[in-house]
Amino acid sequence: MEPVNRMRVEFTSLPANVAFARVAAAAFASQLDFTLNDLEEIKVAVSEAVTNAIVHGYENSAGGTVVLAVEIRKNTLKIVVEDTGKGIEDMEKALQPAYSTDPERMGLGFAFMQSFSDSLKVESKPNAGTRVTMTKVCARKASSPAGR
Amino acid sequence: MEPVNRMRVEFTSLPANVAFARVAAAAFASQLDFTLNDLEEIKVAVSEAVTNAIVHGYENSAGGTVVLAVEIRKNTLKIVVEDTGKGIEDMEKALQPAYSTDPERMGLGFAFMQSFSDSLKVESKPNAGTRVTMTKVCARKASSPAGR
Amino acid sequence: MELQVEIKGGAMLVRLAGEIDLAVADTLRTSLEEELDRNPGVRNIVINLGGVRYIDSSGLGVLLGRYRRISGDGGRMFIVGASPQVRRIVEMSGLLNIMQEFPSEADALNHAG
Amino acid sequence: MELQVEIKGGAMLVRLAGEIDLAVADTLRTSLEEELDRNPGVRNIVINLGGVRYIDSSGLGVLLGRYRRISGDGGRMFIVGASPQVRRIVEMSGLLNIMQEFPSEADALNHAG
Ligand SMILES: Nc1ncnc2c1ncn2[C@@H]1O[C@H](COP(=O)(O)OP(=O)(O)O)[C@@H](O)[C@H]1O
Ligand SMILES: Nc1ncnc2c1ncn2[C@@H]1O[C@H](COP(=O)(O)OP(=O)(O)O)[C@@H](O)[C@H]1O
Repeated sequence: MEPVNRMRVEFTSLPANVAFARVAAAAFASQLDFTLNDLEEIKVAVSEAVTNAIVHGYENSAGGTVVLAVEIRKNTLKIVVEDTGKGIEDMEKALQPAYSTDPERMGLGFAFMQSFSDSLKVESKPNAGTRVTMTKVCARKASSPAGR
Repeated sequence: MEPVNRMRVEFTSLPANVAFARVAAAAFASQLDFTLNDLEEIKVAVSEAVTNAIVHGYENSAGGTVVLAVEIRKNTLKIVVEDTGKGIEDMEKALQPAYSTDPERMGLGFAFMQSFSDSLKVESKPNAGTRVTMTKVCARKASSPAGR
Repeated sequence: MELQVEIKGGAMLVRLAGEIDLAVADTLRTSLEEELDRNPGVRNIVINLGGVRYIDSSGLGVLLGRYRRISGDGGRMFIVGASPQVRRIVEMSGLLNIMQEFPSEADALNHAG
Repeated sequence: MELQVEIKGGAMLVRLAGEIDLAVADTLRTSLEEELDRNPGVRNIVINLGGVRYIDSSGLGVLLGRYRRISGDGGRMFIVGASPQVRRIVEMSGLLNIMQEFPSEADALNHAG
């Protein structure tokens, strides 16, 4: 059996929880021997995905629940951010840098997620929700699970 | 409707996750205007409860899941730590300071949880699990949810 | 987030600190818009990011929006004090293509004032 | 966690740093036991908590266990360098009733060596 360490957190779709989500993800990720720079990138990638869930998925209403699931398997971190909000109509456009359906936003969320992870997968269904999956490999050898 | 901000995180019963849990709880709690000393106390209280779930509830096996749920309602923080492990046989003894069923431990977990929270409730059923509920009131006026 | 605004001749000096994300984007946007409304003489903006520990696209979007407002009248935006990590995000966003970076507030104000 | 051990005459000086919780309790316990096994001349232990940012009952339990081992032969344990927050936890645990606190490593070693 391959040992896997998992966490899954659900939280209210409030802007103040973006900071909570990135700190939680980075605290969990720090069990691998990531560099400080890697941890910063993880924070930004998680913030962008969670921000999208709140702003686009739930259209800034505080009535939704965002899910952040993080998994460590060997030296690979897997991050999933999920909402059950309005979903993405045109996936191809959404993934283009500088494209946004909101004139006040930059359209760089997915570009940052892509740059800061080793793989990015976006699944979405209009009126059902969106799931973003990112992986990031830790280049340095992982310390033992108890070793920090 | 009273606005409530909630998070609920489930994670593998691994010792390395004790640090993750206390950081996550403190990051969420920091949306209230707690002092640094209060946040330290919250960290210790959460660590003790999560440690108990891992060490006693799941008897150090990594096959269990620990739940940490935190809720902010006005200026009150509510923390719940739950396991579905072996449960507490003798609650009265368990809550006594310096009592431990493990000779290597100090028996101070519940004493710390009590000192560092405003209320502590322990519910347990042998072979079903244990739920610890703590509350802590933030003395300073809460900042607005978006105001940090 | 902490925000300090000073008017220096034709320039507005904005000192930002803390974490600039979705939670503070609205507050920051509104504050900057109000300052620009109150000070119609402002042509250029200098943003000092010296105290910023974290920024992401929500924060950068607020800066870009204010740049758009002043650039309509020929105004420019200048950036100083970004830490290496913040600078990297700003650079990746493309903002450094339209906003010049200076080593110090004084240098930036020399060009902006 | 970081751990440094030095033998100074009849005393073992243990410098601890980082976060001392369940994740490192076993490692810490085993290391200290091995050092005591290897150095039968050690009578007293000085614990320098200067670098400790966090400790809870899992960490304090390891210290208490080693105290029990040496106190059987009349040995004592001394504590130095605890930050105010760490000191508060140590005090609440009752360990300060059985372990004397000193302002510096040198002072403690003077009594322990
Ligand atoms: N979770 C989501 N739910 C619904 N739509 C989304 C979601 N995430 C992204 N989108 C859509 O994809 C577009 C591009 O996203 P992104 O690159 O992050 O830029 P931005 O957030 O700045 O608009 C968004 O403008 C939005 O229309
Ligand atoms: N989650 C739990 N599941 C089962 N037993 C528990 C749990 N939490 C506490 N206990 C029991 O209560 C006792 C006292 O707990 P505590 O005061 O935290 O001291 P310690 O953890 O040092 O033993 C434990 O020794 C254990 O027998």
